[in-house]
Amino acid sequence: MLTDEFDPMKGEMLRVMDEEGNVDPSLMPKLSDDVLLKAYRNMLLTRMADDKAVKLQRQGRLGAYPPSKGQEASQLGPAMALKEGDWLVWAFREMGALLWKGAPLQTLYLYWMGNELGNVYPDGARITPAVVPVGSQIPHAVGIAYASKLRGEKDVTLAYFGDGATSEGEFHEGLNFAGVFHTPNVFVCQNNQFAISTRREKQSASASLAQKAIAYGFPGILVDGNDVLAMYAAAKEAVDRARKGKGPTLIESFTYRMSDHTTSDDWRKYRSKEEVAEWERKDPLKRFKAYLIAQSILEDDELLVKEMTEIVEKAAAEAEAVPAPSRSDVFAHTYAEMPPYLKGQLGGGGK
Amino acid sequence: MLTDEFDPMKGEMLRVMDEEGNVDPSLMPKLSDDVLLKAYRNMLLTRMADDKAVKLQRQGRLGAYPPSKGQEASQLGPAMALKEGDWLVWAFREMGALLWKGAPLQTLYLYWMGNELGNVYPDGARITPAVVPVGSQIPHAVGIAYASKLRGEKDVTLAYFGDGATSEGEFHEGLNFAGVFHTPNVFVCQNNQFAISTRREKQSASASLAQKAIAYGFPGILVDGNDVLAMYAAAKEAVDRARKGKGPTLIESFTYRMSDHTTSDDWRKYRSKEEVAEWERKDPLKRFKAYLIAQSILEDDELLVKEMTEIVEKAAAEAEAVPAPSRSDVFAHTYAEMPPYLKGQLGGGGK
Amino acid sequence: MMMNMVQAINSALAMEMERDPSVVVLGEDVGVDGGVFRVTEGLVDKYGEARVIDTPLAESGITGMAIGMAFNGLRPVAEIQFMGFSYLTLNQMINHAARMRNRTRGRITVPMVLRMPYGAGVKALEHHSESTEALYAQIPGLKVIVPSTPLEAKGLLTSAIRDPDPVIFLEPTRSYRMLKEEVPDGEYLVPLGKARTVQEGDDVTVVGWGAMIPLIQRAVANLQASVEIIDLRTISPMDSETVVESVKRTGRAVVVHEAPRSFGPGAEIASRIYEGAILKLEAPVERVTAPDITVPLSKGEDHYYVNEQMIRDGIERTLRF
Amino acid sequence: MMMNMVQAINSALAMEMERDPSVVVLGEDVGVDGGVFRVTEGLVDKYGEARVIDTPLAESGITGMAIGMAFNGLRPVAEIQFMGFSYLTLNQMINHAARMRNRTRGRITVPMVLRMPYGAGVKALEHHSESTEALYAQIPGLKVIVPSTPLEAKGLLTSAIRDPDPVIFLEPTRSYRMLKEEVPDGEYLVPLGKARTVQEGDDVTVVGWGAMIPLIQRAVANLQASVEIIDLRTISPMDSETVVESVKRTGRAVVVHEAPRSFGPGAEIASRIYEGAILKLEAPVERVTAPDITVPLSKGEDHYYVNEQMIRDGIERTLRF
Ligand SMILES: Cc1ncc(C[n+]2csc(CCOP(=O)(O)OP(=O)(O)O)c2C)c(N)n1
Ligand SMILES: Cc1ncc(C[n+]2csc(CCOP(=O)(O)OP(=O)(O)O)c2C)c(N)n1
Ligand SMILES: [Mg+2]
Ligand SMILES: [Mg+2]
Repeated sequence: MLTDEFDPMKGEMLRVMDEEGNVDPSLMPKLSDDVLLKAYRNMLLTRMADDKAVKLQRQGRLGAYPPSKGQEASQLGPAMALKEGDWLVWAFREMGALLWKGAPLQTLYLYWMGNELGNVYPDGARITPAVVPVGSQIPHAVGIAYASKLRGEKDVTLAYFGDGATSEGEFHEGLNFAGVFHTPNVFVCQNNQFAISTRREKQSASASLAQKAIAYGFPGILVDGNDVLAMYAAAKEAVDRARKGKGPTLIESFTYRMSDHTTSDDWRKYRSKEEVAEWERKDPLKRFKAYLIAQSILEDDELLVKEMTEIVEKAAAEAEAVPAPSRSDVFAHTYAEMPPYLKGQLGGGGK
Repeated sequence: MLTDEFDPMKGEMLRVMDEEGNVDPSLMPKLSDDVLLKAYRNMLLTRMADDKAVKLQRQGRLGAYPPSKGQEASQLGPAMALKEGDWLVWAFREMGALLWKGAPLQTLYLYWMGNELGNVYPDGARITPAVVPVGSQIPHAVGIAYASKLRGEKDVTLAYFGDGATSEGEFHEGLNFAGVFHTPNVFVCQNNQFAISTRREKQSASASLAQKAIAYGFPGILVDGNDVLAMYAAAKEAVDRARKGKGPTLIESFTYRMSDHTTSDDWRKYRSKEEVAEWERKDPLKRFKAYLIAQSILEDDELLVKEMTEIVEKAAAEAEAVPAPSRSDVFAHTYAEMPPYLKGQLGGGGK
Repeated sequence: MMMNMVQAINSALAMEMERDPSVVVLGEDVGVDGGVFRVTEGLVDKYGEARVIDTPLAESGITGMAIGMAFNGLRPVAEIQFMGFSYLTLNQMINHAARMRNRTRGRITVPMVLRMPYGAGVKALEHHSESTEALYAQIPGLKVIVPSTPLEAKGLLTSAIRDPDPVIFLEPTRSYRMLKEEVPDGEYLVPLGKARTVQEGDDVTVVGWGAMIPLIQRAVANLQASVEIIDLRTISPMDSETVVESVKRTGRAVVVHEAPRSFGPGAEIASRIYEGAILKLEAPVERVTAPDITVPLSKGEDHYYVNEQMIRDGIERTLRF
Repeated sequence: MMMNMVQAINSALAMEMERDPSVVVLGEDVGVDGGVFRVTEGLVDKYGEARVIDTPLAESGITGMAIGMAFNGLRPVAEIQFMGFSYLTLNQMINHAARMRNRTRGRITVPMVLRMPYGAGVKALEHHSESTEALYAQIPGLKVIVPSTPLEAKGLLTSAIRDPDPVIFLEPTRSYRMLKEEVPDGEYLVPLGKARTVQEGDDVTVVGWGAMIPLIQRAVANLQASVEIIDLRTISPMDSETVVESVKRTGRAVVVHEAPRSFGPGAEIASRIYEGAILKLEAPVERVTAPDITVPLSKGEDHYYVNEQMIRDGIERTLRF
């Protein structure tokens, strides 16, 4: 068990691939070349779609947007460990994970453009919508997993959240419930070192976030979040554990938010260029690409970049082509059935 | 440091005095015979005042009441470690601690009789009022301690709560804040094994509650809560640590609620007589009395019992003699200054 | 069978759990203890610990977990021990339960019930006598229901459990064991969103709900005036039509509630009456409510609670206007 | 000095921190970042990290800690990043801040301010456009204040910080940078609990607050009718006298708010107007509000927000009645 080998209380961190893309074969998870390539495609698409979203925002074509840059590996690894029937519960900075699980890029753009239809994923995708109140999705993940378990289904529920979220009461209540009910949950804390301007060190005096699992009676593991192979390996073990009925796991992904908190933020207010440059060296894409090239799984990504550019442009155009909701759209889903006075308000304009 | 010697992760528990009242001299805290005797008086008074409160409730002379029986040592030990200027933040089952800190018994009775004047303690007692919403007092304790620290005062803030409270988000948020701000706080979790009918094991999958401190970056210690000397020793160390600016401590007092949750409860619904009898053997009063007699600090407590009976009867009579609040009493303290419409309502009777 | 309200609620829960395996009950002490008011008594024996779930002590966790359960096909009925602790659920109820249907254009919904005892009258501790129904009623997407009798409780709770939307079900503590009445053993439904005319009359319309209904009945029993009593049942989405139609006939209205006056439900009801029946109104709508202060501890409670005399005074003021 | 509302609030905070060492500011990102709206910008440089406190991400913790600080002699000004996250504070605000004075018969009090941006109009994410002031206003013991201009913001916030009771201070996001006006550099106080007559008139009284005030002003600028505009400033405890006196003169009233209609503040205001001025009223009180639905994401927001035309329509309905 990786969770036995890597003890967060001793400061141990799981890493499969070093910063130059060299892999420790004893830790290398089983993954076909095809899947590895697909993973790289996902990370590249996420990076490029992210860039585009920021550009669209600057042009006033998309609202406030939280960039994923730097966290592509961190998000993708866990999603790769899921099967089709598994649930994915996200916060708001996990585009790559959603793309892997089957959410179309144009749908994600549509959400950030301010249309509720952007929360409608393909049937059976089992993805919950974006959650803005930090940490509040964590108890949902426990309830979803409880329902699966109650019906004797083998589906696992994976929940993402940030380092900041670990301070919220709902993180605590959710993880405590998961421990008590032994639900098939995997909790992934993307520790990107910041909650807006607030550094991880100011978020908690706990030496690691992974060790918080000790308070809930289940394993926690600290993982290099810029190493997609390590994130996959840790999550695969956790997902298998959950599926076998052996309870939840907390994974702390140690990563870095390379861009602003959202497009409304300016990171220069609270961190140095040197710090950011330091992390740019650890870019999860570069690292993975180096590995794939060394393994001859990838030659170069020029063509891929071109292909992704087209996908991104097409998705943006499609999202922009979706008409704004009608007046009746914004009224119709308050209740299953519209109460009489609401019908009056719908019709009445000013009243 | 006791917190180094007794590691909750290894299941270690601090105990100074065994169940027969024999003391481990290497762990015995420094306490004069006078203070030891005063401690016993307090525990006896608490026990007897508690009995009386239950009787008063049965006679309809006092409202719903949460008995302390069995937890006298657990509450008293920490309070004994406080100095006058220190703050005591309680929940609702810490009568003994309050009596030690200077709250008159008649005031406590008055509260349970349903009069807000029962929350008015002598000037400078530095006791916050009873808090019913479980766990919600914990962040207050952090704020109080922060204020002391900001002004450079050396006062420590001690907060009590139950095992059930550790599940609430406010426990988590409060302790996390205390860790981050390194406030002069001591947190005492009276683990009496139950939250109403819910057993400690169902409250959290964490092996101990003390180990939850690991999530907040400060020490936690598990203590035999029926051993007043151990509770004092652990709290003394923690209070000293806080006073020296070395941050908070979490103390788990392992004890047992020998009576009902409140007078509205019936423990026979959810636990066996055998289980309760087992814990009656461990009664903190018996144990301490055996020690005091062996040390010739106490000969017998017959006289004390008589004295305490008088104190209790007098307090009950005094509390009952306090007149019910007037209409203007219940209106006057909504705001510092009464808004005009509220004056109207005060005068208006029905309106 | 003759049942008090506790038994009637228990019966509704048992029936729905029997009928639909997706119904689960969760909360603090709802299992072997049967809940602090014994409302869930016996359910764990019949349906097991996996469906009658004793939770850790965490209201936000209970609510958030119930919401997640609802996403994944269950129909959770969550109990909050007292309304005064339900403020811990508001982030989940307002930001998620109420909005999920709209947020996903109907794809993910939250068919859950949040049950809790509410209101005063049991000489209880602080926070055990709250009547803050307006907190919930103002949130679009939530339904707020208050039963006034055992029969009503059974029928309304059954409908609430089957309702596709999140329902706050407020149980008047004072009425739990106040009276017994005949309640069908089998299935019994009362539709949500329809007020009930308890008693017809011509001179004045008195609107209330929950524990106020028997109080109003007693208050008006010996009055000369002909009083129409309406049990609102659903605070939101409110059936103001029934109220407005009645006031159009009587020309006078009194609203009675346990909550403090200002920003209480009475303000909305009064406003809808004025808006719908102003030309027929012969007097301003009277609001008979608690004053704008914190609920006092038991020794001071007589200065707080609405009583029969206050209701009669309110009626008289409107008749005399 | 010419200031926008952000600057005026910053100026009030700085002045009070300067004047009284017991004033502290706490919240998420209020330190080096200066708050997400830059309201606390520069304060940490002047007053240090111990008094301008970046907290972990936990609203209940922030509020509970502020309450504890207030017990022990500080005057905390806590920031919640957006009103949509303030529901996490309600347990602390309702069960403790609002009640501590009454609970201890005045011995322990909670002189704190809970500041937060509120209301819509910045095309923001979900939960960033809330106007749930009635949640707070219905709680006895809390004060709820909304400034409508930079000058007002400075004066009201200064009073709020000095007030002996807990104050919810709602800052209309839309007005943060909308306009600049002359605001004194030095001390400036506006008393809490007194409404302000923005413009006098004889035909109809329009009541609003916050971002609605400039909207109302624009809406009525070219009307034939003579409109009296009242800025309520304090939602609770409400100065209904000023409103009622005005309506007694004009005979007509329109209440404008961003919150959904049902159980919104407009219901209470309308009720007090009816109760105080019914015999002078020539038409029912018009409520111009958002509809009873969840705030839509930005593409749908035009179907939600109150606009100038809706205000003019409301005025016309009351004039035509
Ligand atoms: C309950 C709540 N409080 C405050 C906010 C404002 N806010 C949005 S994101 C954020 C920081 C979140 O930090 P973290 O959990 O680390 O996630 P990250 O943004 O780094 O992905 C804050 C404070 C919010 N959305 N929800
Ligand atoms: C927030 C909240 N939820 C529920 C309750 C009802 N309640 C009162 S005491 C209690 C159990 C508390 O257990 P614990 O913290 O272990 O303290 P103990 O009663 O054992 O001293 C419960 C559930 C409450 N008072 N507050
Ligand atoms: Mg982060
Ligand atoms: Mg307990």
